[in-house]
Amino acid sequence: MESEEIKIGVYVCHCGINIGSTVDVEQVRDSVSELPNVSISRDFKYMCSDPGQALIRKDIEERGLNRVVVAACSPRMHEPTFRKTIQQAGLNPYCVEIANIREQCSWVHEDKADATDKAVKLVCSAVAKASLLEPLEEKEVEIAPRALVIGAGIAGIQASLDIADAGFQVYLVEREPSIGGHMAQLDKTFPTLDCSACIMTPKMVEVERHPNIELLTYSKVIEVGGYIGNFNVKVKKKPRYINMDRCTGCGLCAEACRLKGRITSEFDVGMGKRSASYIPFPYAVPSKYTIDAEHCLFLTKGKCGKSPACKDACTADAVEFEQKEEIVELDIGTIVVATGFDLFDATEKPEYGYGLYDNVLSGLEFERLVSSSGPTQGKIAIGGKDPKDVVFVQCVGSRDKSVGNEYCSRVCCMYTAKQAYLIHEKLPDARLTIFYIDIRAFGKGFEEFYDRVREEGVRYIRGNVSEIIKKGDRLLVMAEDTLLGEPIDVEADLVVLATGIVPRADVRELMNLLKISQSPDGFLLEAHPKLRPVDTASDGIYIAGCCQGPKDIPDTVAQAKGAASSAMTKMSQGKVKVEAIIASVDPFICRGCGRCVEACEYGAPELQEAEPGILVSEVNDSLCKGCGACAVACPCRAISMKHFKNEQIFSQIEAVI
Amino acid sequence: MSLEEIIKDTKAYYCLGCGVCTSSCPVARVIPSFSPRLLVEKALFGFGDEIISDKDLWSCLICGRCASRCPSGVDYLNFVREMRMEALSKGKEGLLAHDGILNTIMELQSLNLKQDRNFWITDDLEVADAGEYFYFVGCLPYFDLVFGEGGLCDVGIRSIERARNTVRILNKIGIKPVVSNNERCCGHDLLWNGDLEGFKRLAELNLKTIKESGAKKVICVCPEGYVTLKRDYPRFLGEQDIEVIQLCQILADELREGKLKFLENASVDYKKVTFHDPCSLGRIAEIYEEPREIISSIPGIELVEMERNRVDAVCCGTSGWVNCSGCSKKIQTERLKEAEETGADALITACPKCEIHLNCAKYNADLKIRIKDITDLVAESLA
Amino acid sequence: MFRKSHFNIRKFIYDAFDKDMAKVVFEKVGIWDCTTCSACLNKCPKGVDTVGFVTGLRQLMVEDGRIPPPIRDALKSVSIHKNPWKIGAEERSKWAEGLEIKNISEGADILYFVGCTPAYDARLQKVARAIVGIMNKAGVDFGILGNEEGCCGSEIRRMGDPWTFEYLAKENIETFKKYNIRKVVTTSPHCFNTFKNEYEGADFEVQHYTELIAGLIEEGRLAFSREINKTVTYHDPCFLGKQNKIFDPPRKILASIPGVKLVEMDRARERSLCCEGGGGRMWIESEDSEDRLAKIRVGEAMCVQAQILATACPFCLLTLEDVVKTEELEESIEVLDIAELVIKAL
Amino acid sequence: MNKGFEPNIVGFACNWCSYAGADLAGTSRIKYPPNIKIIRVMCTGRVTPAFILKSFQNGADGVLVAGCHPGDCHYIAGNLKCEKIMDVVKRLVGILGIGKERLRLEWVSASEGGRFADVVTEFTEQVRELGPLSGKSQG
Repeated sequence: MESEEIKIGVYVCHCGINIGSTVDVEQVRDSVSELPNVSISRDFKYMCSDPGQALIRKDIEERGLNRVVVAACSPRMHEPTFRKTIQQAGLNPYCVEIANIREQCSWVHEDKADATDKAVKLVCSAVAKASLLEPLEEKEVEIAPRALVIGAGIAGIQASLDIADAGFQVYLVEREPSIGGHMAQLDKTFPTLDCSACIMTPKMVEVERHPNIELLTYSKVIEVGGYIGNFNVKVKKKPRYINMDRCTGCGLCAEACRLKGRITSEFDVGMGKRSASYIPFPYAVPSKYTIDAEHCLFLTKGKCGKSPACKDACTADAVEFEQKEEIVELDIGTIVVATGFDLFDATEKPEYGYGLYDNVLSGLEFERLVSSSGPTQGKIAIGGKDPKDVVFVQCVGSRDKSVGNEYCSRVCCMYTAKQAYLIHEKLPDARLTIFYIDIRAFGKGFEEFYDRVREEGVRYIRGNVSEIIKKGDRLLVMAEDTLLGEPIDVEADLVVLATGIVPRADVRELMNLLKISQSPDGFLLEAHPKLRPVDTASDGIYIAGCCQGPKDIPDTVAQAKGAASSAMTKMSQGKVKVEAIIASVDPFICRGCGRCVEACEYGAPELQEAEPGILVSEVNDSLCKGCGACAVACPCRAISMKHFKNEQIFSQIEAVI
Repeated sequence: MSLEEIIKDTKAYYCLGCGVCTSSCPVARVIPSFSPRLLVEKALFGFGDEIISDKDLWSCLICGRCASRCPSGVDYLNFVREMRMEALSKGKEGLLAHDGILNTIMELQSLNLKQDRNFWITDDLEVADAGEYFYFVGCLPYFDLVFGEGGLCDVGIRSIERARNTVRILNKIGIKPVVSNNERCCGHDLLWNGDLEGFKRLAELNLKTIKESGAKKVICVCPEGYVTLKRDYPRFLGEQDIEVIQLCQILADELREGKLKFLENASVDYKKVTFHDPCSLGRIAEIYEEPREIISSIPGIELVEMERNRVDAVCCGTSGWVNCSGCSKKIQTERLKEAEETGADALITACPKCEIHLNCAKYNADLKIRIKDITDLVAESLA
Repeated sequence: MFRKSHFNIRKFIYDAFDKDMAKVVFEKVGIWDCTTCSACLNKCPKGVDTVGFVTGLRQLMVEDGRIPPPIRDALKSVSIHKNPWKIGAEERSKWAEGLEIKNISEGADILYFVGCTPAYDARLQKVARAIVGIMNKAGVDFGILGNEEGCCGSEIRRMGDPWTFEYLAKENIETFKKYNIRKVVTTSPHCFNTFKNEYEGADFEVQHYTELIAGLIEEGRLAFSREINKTVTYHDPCFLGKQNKIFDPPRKILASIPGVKLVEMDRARERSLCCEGGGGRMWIESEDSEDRLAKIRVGEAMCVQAQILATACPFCLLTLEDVVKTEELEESIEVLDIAELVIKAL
Repeated sequence: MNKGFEPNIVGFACNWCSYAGADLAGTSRIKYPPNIKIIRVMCTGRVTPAFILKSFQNGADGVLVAGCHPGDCHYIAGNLKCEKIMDVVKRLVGILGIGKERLRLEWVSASEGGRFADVVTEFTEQVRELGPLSGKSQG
């Protein structure tokens, strides 16, 4: 290997005029042709095109090139392309180096001489590195045919069903007592006005009955170790204090509970009340009760009358106060994250008076109010009276830098239109006003639905509401009608805020658990915004639904199916290639001091006893992610970070200056 | 330099092939393929290219154990140095520990940069810009950032305290030394790693700085700095009108004259200690007894000897920040165990590098013995 | 249902996008109506610096010499007398006559920065004296600059004259440095805001007097001896509340006065309504003839049955009290500064 | 005096955030001075002190290390490890006489193309102001 003569081919791309107009490509080509080890340097209109790639392959075959430098766009763009190109010509895919002369040169500089000069240096640097590049080996590991799905909203449910139908075992973990998520809380869905519960219940029941799905409700993933194919997962099951096998879901316990009607229902977002022993909603799955340890008198005070009323009432003897929390350990091949979203807290916009006035509701509160399964059985009444004037405020907590959410929540325009429609159906005389900034009716059937709502007489006023104040028993909503350019005040009996979608409050905890990242908006980050929308930076972990960003139900389901299919693809392959750019230890040089072990976040290096009393570090290839922290920590340079070795980078430094 | 010249220059042709060198060599004990004898014999047979391509050329510790025992007087150290010069000129170098940062620090000092190396001087220390004595601080400020607490490779030492203690001791005996911001690395490691030109650049800058301060006497604490200034500066840059002294020599003189007084029961922490002879201080400079006199005269301390001491002492395992490896650690671990076997509760050394290397070997290892520098020990015990 | 002014900041901004700038500015009615209260700025979802836009437009007008006479006079007065009230600088410390107040040159922990309006306006001089009285009672070591005190420049800046503002800021910083002043307490939220947020290179601590007094009460250095058995509501000045999020200290003070029943208006805290006294509006009247905001505000206070409408800003005090007088509401409601209430109860 | 002086700046950018941020500056066509040449590493945690010192030794007038914002590191905490190391390296270049101001650590996310350009522009100007690393010619 060491004696192999290095022959480098340099290929400078014009990228049409993208590079060529700012960088003198011919000059770059000529300036590097005499560099050591360079045997040919060429330029071409589009290196990434088929003829461009063919040119490289031809040179490799005819001229015996063994290293290739492509000066073109960012390696983040086409490095995989050119790796494949040279692999097709028989070279190791890691023997190519990219000089980024587009994104980091031609596109950011104006002076042609300066840009050309810089491009030459960047190519020199790539040539220097290419001379020292080494072929790398891609190893394979087996993948356990079991998937973990975190979160059982519509995304998690759909992903679980798809994976289970394909014949793989699924563990579906949900932290609430029932599956269903936010979709279960909705009344009707836009734009078709399907009843949310009606279309969801069959799927929920299917999850419960599916032989390949093990449902872990009232549970939380607390530890994730390992790597794709071999994740070691720990799930904490909270005690329900109800025996799941015995409970018949009859509800006698809840009826008997001494706190009946005194605890705020989470499912009804404060619009309704429940007992300490409860089932979140009538069609919950599993249809089993849970005793809320935070409120239950017996569990908090140790005493509930003479004896706990629920226990006395239960005819199935299902109440078990002695239950303890349980830890379940799972060996998992792939993970789908579908943890959903939180609703924007409208008290962050004090000008709207949310939390101050009872008749200012969040979008989700209104859903529960209007739902026939909700606390009022769908009757919309404010202070016992039918509201005459209802105002909807759009973009509450979305597209708003003042609360730190720059993004559009994507569902509020349409859910507001739907909610206005639902009021119109129930109270045809009510005057309905919607304040909006822009209407985003981009989905299938959305624009048609928006028109339908306007046909029904709902008034759309363009302008964001600046404040809501009290006027007697009513509210005064103030805004500017920006189409007229005049201030406008509208009186209302009920204001519904189109509260947006925000990342889960505990998203950081999840990120640390799974070692995945978030985008600037706070949602989980996909591996590529366009081409890898369900993958994460961690192999074998996929994301679906609103945890990745706001989206409506059809998009959520589609993404869940995408995530499921990615997980299934990996599991049906049975094996996966692991990262080739990893650290390796020279056991002869290693002093066994353990500094690499301390530096690694993934537990990849481990000290092994090579001979009695002599410790030597060894890197587990499957665990190593290739960050290189261990190489920095190593005092005696026993660890090399493949593809980013010291001498490779030193040579780049020398070439670049 | 041709191979013939090297052979001539180092009297390698006298080699008898007896093998005393190899069997004396601490490296050869842990790297069986490494043999001083074979290196010299390869040269005699004209296999110069093979020598300079051999990465083990950089494993030699320049400890001088082989040379001190060679019956033919082969100048083995300079043989290695000159072979390394040849290797370097062919673009070959050893495996630099710490990613080469220490070597780069040395090389950067030959640039015309305005250092800020005197940050350690506190108000209680009396130093001067000009005067009779020049205290050559050496690498201590840099070592502190690399190996000190929170440093890049923390081995739990405070090198800079050494510099402060040295000034404290000198102040105590009435010396207000010159400490200069323009002092450079002495060049020892560059010289012995084969970079003669780099060494000369540093040496010239140092001589200029010393002369500008008007000093006639240079006090070194680091044994490598001492031998470099005393022996190598005149050798490569001609005779200099300065006297180079190692701190132990001054202290031993003061002791003999009764001018240095220790506290009654000065040492509480250390009862029984052993002294590790740094190669440069011992075999090279032949200062064996002064440190022992000093340690023995501290009330409350008993000095015991390791099996291998004075001229037979074993190197701390790494030299010139090159080719540090598991083998170096074996040498270090063996030396520390040898010290532990004496029953001593601390190993005393007199070289900042020995201190670093031996402490490094203790990192995450089951070795109890403490490592203490003689200067610190003296400063803490002074009346 | 249209509100009083033709002033429409959004339209101004939109117009500025594609029309000749000078034409936009000078043909617009209402540019001097903005009170720079920042209600729009705080809510703007895209973080547009609306207030900066308005003051910028005003600056263009000042540069062009098209300044309404009252504004011109106020700006001129500042350069001559170091106050916008056209009264000589030598009369600045008249309010303090008969009070024993240290000059800061004698050295003190705190500089009490009185401000132009409290120094010259007869009604507000009472507030300044009340604050002095409170500090004396609590044994606060403070001093004043006397006639050496000059305008803080806050209003000047908002009237479109950043040049004089910068000059005043530099001069004040130098004066503070001269007397080695570490902490400044102001009467006005406007002075407070500009010292705190707009003085570049300032290295002194600034407090509004309500923060100081709330602190003194908390430390137990002020003992109330008299009850004020009144229903009191508090009007948040924009420059103290909205702009600097100081909502609680004034309320804490009021709540600690014996007998006081503190009630909140619907629009409280961030939701407070501007009194229309900021942004140079003390010197120029709106051309529109609808109800003043101050009138609406007094009405809101009466809605919650308040007998006293308390505030903590010289401008708010003047605008609100003006309404009470012109509408002849003196029998029903009284406008007082918090400092006046405190001194009454001591 | 330094008129016409064009500083040499070496940049180390992590693949996931800052290198991507630099790419975004390109895709957004945001201009910045050409003095910086970026060397890609997978993580700033890979930037060993020797990379910095070697850069200066080879004639760099400034070195910029750019990584993910705290909490966003693709490798969990590589950026924080780098920050700890850079604190020491800054002191090191300080006592060597290179000057702390010539070494800069910045957090730039993949979405901060504009920020990347701003940081580079500002740093380039700062280094230009500082002038050439003295003694470079003697090196």
